Amino acid sequence: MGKFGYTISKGRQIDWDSNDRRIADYIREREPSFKVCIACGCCSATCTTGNFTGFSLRELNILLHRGENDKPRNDIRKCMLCGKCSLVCPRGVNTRNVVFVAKQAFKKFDYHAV
Amino acid sequence: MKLEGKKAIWSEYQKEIADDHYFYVRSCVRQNFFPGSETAFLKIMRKELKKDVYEHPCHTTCTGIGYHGDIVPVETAMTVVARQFSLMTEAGYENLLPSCITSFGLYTEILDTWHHFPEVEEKIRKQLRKATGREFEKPKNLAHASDVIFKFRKEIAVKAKFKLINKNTGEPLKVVDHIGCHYAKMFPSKGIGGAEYPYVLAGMVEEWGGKVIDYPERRHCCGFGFRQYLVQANRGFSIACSKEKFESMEPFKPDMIITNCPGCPMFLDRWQYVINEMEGKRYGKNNEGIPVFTYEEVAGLVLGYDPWDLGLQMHQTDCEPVLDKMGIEYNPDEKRNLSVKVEMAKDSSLINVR
Amino acid sequence: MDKHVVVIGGGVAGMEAAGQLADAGFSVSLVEKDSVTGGHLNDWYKLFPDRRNSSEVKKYLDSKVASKAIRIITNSYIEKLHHNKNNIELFTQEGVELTADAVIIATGFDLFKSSRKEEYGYGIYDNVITSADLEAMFKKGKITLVNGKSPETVGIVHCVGSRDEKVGNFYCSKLCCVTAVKQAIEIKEHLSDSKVFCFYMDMRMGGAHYEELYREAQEVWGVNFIRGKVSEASESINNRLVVKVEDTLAGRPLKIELDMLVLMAGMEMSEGGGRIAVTSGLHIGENRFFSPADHHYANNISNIKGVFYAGTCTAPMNITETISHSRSAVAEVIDYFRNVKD
Amino acid sequence: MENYFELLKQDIRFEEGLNACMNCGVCTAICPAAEFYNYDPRQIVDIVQSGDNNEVEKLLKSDVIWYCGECMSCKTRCPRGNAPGLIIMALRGLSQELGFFVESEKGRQQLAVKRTVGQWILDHGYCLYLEGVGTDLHPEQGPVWDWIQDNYKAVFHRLGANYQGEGPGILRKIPEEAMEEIRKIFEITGGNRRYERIEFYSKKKAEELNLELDEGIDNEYFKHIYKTNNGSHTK
Repeated sequence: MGKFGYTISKGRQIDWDSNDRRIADYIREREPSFKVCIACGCCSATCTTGNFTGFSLRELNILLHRGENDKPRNDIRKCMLCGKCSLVCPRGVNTRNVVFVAKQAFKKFDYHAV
Repeated sequence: MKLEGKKAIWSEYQKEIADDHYFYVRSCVRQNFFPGSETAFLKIMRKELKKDVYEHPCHTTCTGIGYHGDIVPVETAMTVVARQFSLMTEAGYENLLPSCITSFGLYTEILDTWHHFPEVEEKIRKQLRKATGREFEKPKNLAHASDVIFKFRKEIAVKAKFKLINKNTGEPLKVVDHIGCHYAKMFPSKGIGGAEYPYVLAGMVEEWGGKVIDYPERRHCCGFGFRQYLVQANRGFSIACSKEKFESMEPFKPDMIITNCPGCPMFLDRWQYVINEMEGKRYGKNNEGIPVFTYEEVAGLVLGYDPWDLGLQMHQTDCEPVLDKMGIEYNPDEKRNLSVKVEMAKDSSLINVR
Repeated sequence: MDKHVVVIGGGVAGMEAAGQLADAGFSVSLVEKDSVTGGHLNDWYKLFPDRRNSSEVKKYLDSKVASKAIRIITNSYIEKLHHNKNNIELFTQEGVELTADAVIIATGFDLFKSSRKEEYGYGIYDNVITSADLEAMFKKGKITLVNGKSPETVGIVHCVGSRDEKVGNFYCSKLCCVTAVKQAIEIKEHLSDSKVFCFYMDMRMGGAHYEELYREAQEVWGVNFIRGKVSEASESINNRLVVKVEDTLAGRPLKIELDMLVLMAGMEMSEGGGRIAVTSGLHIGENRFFSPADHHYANNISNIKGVFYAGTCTAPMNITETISHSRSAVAEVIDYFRNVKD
Repeated sequence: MENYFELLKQDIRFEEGLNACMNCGVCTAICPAAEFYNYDPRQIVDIVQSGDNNEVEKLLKSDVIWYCGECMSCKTRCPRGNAPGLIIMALRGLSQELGFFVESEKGRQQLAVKRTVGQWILDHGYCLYLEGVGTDLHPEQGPVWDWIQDNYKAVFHRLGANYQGEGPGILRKIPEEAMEEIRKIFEITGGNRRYERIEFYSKKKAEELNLELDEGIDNEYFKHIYKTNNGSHTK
């Protein structure tokens, strides 16, 4: 804090140009249905884990596409892979497999949960 | 960048600015941090331009900082402002000339609210009557002090002793303008040039020989944010905003910053010092900082006023690099030398004459 | 059946109406302000959602107005009209008087003037263009920046001049979303390595096959969709555009630098339509388009006897809807003649 | 529980600031506070327009309503003519009226604003007061400010000020009759009530936190609210 008693705040904008989107690219390649999400939220609404923990697959999808990987890499552990989300997706996204592949991607690119 | 596009917008936002007989209301921040600017303003208006500018000794703060710090309720602020109107009416004036952007914004907001909700105006009239016995007329014309300098920018250029030109290279100085949020963001039609490309300072800079440079964070707030600066725990936000602006303008290599609002120049000036203290980062050529000026200071320099009469010694970031570029002579020994006796208080420009 | 009908406006609506009137046996004067007919169709390259060439529709319309019963008057516009006993008198800008037994107004729309959304910098920042400018580039077969290079990143801004109280347009122009998606795909077709971003508030893909096109843009072309209205654009030292938007689905502000920004200009009542409305006392709605007698069952009928509306002079419409609306206008004219005594 | 929506509607700024929001995010996109604080003005407007009393009460007691800097950049851009900044002002007013402000770290700071700016307005007629702004509380004012304060008479005199003098001029002493009028205005229009509410609830909170709070700014509670930042407000 030094003599001033505060530090300069860091921005919390999503900075597209400096973000790392390798995780999303990896998933898009291996589970192409990941691309057609329209963020309707059906998956999150039906998600058992989400009802208890605030885990949101909709949010995870958005954040990964933006290259905001920190929250997803922590949250993804909460998914129980029950697959209920896949049943309700109006765009036919294989959401369960998205989670699978995302876990692989985090491992591959050495993103560890904190 | 196509200047014609901006010119088209500028031509759409022309506001009416009274020609003479102004009722001047001072700025709390200006008086404390840039007293030389208000002194220079009156000197320019009264001596150079021969205008009638009247200051009532009984006028007070508009409470703007308290209002936007949320400790002063809106009706209180309105009634205090109504009292200023009453002083103006009592003195026989109808053109209100605030020296402060927060005040200008507050006056504009209040007049707009009264326009849309006449019952509120009636209530405030009653309250003012009850508290003070006063009545008032609303101003016929409301112009910020910078609007008036803008209006007379050409007359000032005619009298100019210096230009915003680097005398060594002959190139115009590169000037960043910072407008102050409450000038036009709330009511774009009340600002010269509107909210997106304000022309009020750009017009002065152009007229006096400089070149205005646009940069991505031009519209960003300086970060004052009222309570955000006023309380130490929040200042990390305040400084982050200014830093964002410096980082954004730096690649354009500006020679100076010109400001519209009383508070912004203080913050843009001081935060450069703090960023250097905290992070060892200095902006500007040769790490000498980017000098920050009020528009009155710039007008004063153009007119050949002594930099130390304008109060440039009150800046934390040194202004000398700009003085050197403009070819303004100054006595470095005099900057912080308090034994120099200049009887400014007897200056006739500081006295109300009607 | 020696009735004469004046059709004002030679765009899609006017051409279709003229053709149908001629088919029905009437003589027609088609008044067009430009030197050629076709209206906005001349400015578009490929049409949504099937991306067929606009010239194919133009060809159909040209064949419709080739009838001998149609007199095409170009470089003229109608300044004023009024009902006079049994017919309608119209005056061109040059004071020429036309007489008609009925009139179809098909004055269409103007594209919103994007420079009015000052914060997007159209006309100021070099590489901010409109959807119409981009179509012109498609026609030429090359998408270029001011410096002659191809853009690597392109942003598309939805709702420019639509759903926006600030510019006085509360309504949705309805077709900009699908135009954005179509253009995003075409950019990818031209520049396969480019990255394209659509900034939208809602994806209003209401027409036949529109939603499918949206899905194709995501699935096949990898277009990025970010839900948020662009707040401002500015120019960086490298002549790139710094765009600020909220990614509302992430609930955080987002900042991105782009080479090019394309503004999806909305539709407004045309200048010519607005003028006739004022001079002739035709009713307009809050959206400033002509306001027909009833939006459900009489949306070709004006408040002046014998004067009818066709196409986008009453509301934003796509080509399919415009042609249908023109045909129903012709049906109203026929009905009108049937009920009017000579 | 009170109907907060009805109370908010009594604030003219709420009437001016809230039309139907369509959640486009144009405000958040350029909001300086949203850039640095965990803050989203769009969501505030959405909560308020939902009329959900519980959610509004949460807001009134939270840090979230205290992040806005009232720059009003949001007003320029909103396609529905809303002004989230004005809605925030109405929320802050109500939070202080009901005493909810002391439930959040940022809200508690209102006492600090009241005892500085608020006091200067009533004592001197200015929002800022030269002698009150020192580098102890404002270290960022830097060495130049120390020099100015050490020599303020000479510095201000040279620059044409009329420091504490009679008649017009910079930092003149505002005549007592004028100050009387200002105080009377505060009394009649709710200014004093606002001040008293801030004091009353802050004193209660200070007791609860077991921090000493007497008059002025030289006390534990003032220092606590002035300096505390638990770090949860930013990324």
